[in-house]
Amino acid sequence: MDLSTYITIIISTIFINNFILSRFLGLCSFIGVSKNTLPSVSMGLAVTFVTTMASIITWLIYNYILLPYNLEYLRTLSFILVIASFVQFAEIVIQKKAPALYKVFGIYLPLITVNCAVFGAAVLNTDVFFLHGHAVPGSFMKSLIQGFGAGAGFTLAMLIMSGIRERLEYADVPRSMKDIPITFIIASLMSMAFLGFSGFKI
Amino acid sequence: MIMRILTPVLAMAALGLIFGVGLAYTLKIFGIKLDPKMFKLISMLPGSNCGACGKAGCAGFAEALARGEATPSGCVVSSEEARRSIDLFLGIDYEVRTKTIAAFLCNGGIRAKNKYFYRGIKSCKAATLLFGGYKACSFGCLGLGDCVRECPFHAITIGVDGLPVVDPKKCNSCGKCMKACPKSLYVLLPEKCYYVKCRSKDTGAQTARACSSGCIACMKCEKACPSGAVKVESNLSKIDMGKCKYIGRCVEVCPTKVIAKRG
Amino acid sequence: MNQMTKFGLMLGIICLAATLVLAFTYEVTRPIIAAALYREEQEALKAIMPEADLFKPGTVGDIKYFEAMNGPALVGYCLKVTGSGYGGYMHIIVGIDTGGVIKGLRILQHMETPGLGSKINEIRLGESEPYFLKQFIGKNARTISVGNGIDAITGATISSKAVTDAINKTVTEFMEKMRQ
Amino acid sequence: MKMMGEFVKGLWRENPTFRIVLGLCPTLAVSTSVSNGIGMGVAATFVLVGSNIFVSLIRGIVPEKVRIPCFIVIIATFVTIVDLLMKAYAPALSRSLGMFVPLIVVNCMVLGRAEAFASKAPPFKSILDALGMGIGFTWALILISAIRESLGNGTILGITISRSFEPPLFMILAPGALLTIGILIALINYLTMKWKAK
Repeated sequence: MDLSTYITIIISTIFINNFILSRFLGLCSFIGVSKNTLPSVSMGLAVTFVTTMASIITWLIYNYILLPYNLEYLRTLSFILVIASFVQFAEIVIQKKAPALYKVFGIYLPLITVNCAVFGAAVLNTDVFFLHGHAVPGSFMKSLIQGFGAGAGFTLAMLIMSGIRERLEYADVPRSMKDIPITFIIASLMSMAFLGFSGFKI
Repeated sequence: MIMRILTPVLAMAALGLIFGVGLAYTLKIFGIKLDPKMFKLISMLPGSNCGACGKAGCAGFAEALARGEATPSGCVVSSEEARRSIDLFLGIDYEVRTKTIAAFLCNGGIRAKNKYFYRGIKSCKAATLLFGGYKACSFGCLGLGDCVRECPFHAITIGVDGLPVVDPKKCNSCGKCMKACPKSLYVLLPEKCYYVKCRSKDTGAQTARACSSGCIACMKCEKACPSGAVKVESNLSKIDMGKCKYIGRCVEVCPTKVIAKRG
Repeated sequence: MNQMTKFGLMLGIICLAATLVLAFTYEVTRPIIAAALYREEQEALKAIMPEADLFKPGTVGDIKYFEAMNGPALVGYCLKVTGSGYGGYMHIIVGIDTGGVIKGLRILQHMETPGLGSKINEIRLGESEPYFLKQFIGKNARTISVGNGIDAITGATISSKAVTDAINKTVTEFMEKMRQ
Repeated sequence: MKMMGEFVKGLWRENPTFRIVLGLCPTLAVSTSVSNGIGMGVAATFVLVGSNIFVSLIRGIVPEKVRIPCFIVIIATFVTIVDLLMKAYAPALSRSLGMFVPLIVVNCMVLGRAEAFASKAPPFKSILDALGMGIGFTWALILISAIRESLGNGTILGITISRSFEPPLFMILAPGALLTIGILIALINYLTMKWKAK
C-alpha cells in the first residue's frame, strides 16, 4: 500500500488527464446538467460513487471471469451489464433507504448508465497503468483509486463550469451563442487551462 | 471449439440471470410505488436521460413539469407530438400562454447609495462596464433608462424614485426590456401576481448597508406565508406562483416592503 | 415470485443470445485478427532486419525477442521495447546484431501529442525512414543516450529521451540476461 | 410521406450532434482526422440501426424496471461485433479509433434513440429513424473532422493540402475540438434564426 503511487494516480486522473477536459469522457451530462451548481455537485457525487463502485466490480469480473477463460472480447458486454444493473440496484436501494440522499443525488443515477465517464473509467482500469515513467500492471487498489479520481475530476470540472455558467446569466451573450455554444467555448478555455497540468511528470 | 463457445455463453447467461433476479429481489424488498401521474409523465418523455433539459434526467424533468416549473418544450429530444400529448395530459394548454406582463425587480433607485459619482454616458450598459455600475448594490437598477428606450410600446417610464414603472395596459410581454437591462431586472409574470422587487444575492447585512429597501433575507415572509409559496434561497426570497393563494400575508410582514402585489 | 423469474429469465435469455452471437463472431474473426497481427509483425521485422528471413520468437525475463536467422546463421535479435513517452506508452521494435549494434528500428504505436511528440516518427518528404530514427542505426544500443550520439527533436525532448532510454535499458538488460 | 419524415428529420432538424447535442464524447475525441470521422460514423450508424431493430422487436415483452439493462446488452453486442470486425478487416482504423469504439455503447445518442424512439415504435420506423440519425451523426462528424484536420494538420484524408502555412496544432488538441463544435452550433443557430425570420 505505498501511498506515493496512489497519490500519483489521483493527481494524474484529476488534473493531468481530467476525464472531461482532456479525455472527452462524460461530456453529454457535463453540457446538460452544469446549468446550475447544486445539480452539478450532486451529479458529480453520484458519478464518483458509481465510478468507484463500478471499478471494484468490473475489476473483479475482468480478473476472475474474463482473463482466466481469455474472454477479453466480452469486456464491453460484461462491463456495461454490470454498470447498468448496479445503477438500477443503487437507485432502488437509495430511494428506499435514504430518501434524503436520494433527493440529492439519487435522481441522477439513471443518467449515469449513459455517461461515458463511468464506462470509460472501467475500461481504462483494465489497461496498463502508467506511473513514474514506466508501464505497471493494474491492481485492485489502483483501479479503485483511478475510479475515484475519475469521479473527483468529473466533479471538479462540473463545479467550475456550473460556477461560470451561473454568472453567465448576467452576461450579455449574443442570441445564437446562448446556452450550448457558449458552454462549449468555455469548456474549450477550461481544457486549455487543464493542458497546463499535462506538463508535470510525477 | 465447442467449449470456447459454451463457456462464455454460460458465464454471461449466468451473470445476466444473477443480475435479473438480483434486481427483482431488491425491487421486491425496497420497491416503492411511483404515483401514477409521474409514471405516466415519465413514460411520455423520451427516457433518454440525456440531461439536455438541465434537469436530472427524465424523472427530474417530469417532476419539474408536474410542479409547473418546466414546459414540455424544455425537452429538446422529444418529438412534437410527444410534447403536445404532455401538454394535454397536464391540462394546461401551453400554446395559449397566460397573459404575462413585465415586472421590475428592484426597489432601490434613490433609496440605494452610490459607490461613486458617475458622469459617463447616460446608458445602463455603459455604466455597468465601470465596476458594475455606480450603485453600491451590484445587482441594483442604475435608472439610466436603457429599458425605457428599448421598449417598442413605450410602456416603461422612469418614476419619481428613479426606478422604471411598467404600464400594464401598454406592455404585451415582448421581452425586449429583459434583454435591454444589463442587470436583468425584468421578468415576465402573470397579470395577477406577487413578486419580490429585489435581486440582490448579497447577505442581508450587505444589502441593508447598500440600500434601505432591499431584501435582507430575514425569512419573515417565508414564515408568514400559510401556503408555503415563499422560499428564501441564497439570501433572496422567491415566490412560487404555482403555490401562491393570493393571501398577501408576505407583503404586510416584509420589514423593508420589498414584496409587491400586482393586479 | 413471478416477477423475479420474469426479470431473471428476461435478462438471462438476452445475455445468452447476445453472447452466443458474440462467441460465434469471435470464433470467425479470431484467425483473421491473428493473421493480420502476424502479417504486421513480420512486415515490421523484415523492415528492420532485411537480411534475415526467419524469426524465431522467444522470451527472456519479461523481454519478448526474436532470433533473426539467415538460414542456419544467427544474424541478430529483434527486441520488443515498451517506452513511456509524454502522452503514454509506446511500442518500439529494434533490431540489433549479436554485439548490440542497432541494425534497424521502428515505432509501431505511440500516443505522443500529434505534431509535437509524434515528430519521432515523422518521415520527411522524399525520404523513407523517420529522420529521428536514422540517428540510431549503426550505434551500439548500450551506449546511446540523448546528448551523446543522439540529438533530441526540439520541442519533443521528453519523447526523444523516452525512445532512447527505452531502447538503451531494454537492450542492456537483454544482453546481460543472454550472457547468463 | 410520413416514413420519409422520420428519416429526414435526423439529417437536419433533429441532427444528433448539432441540434440535440448528444453523442459528444466520440465526436470530439475522434474527429482529429476525416478517415477517423468516417470510420466512427459508419460504426455508430451500424450499431444504431442494429440495436434499434432489436430494441423495437422486444419492446413489448421487456418489464419496466429491467428495461435499461436489456437494451444496453443489445447495444453492447452490436458494438462488440463492430469492434471485432474492425480489428479483423481494418486494423489501422481500429488502432487509431482506439478506446472510442467500445465507447459507442455509452454514446448517449445510441441509448437515447433506443429509449426515446425504438422502444415506442415499430421496427420499420425505428430503422428509418436510426439511419437518419446515423447519417446525420456521420456528416456532422465529417464536417468537424474536416475542419480540425485541415486547420490543425494541413491535410485532408492524409493528403497535404497546403505547404505554406504552419498548421496551428491547437485544433488537433482537445480545446480545438470544443471550440470547433461550439462555433459550429452557434453558426447553425444563427442560420436557422435568420432562415426562420425570412
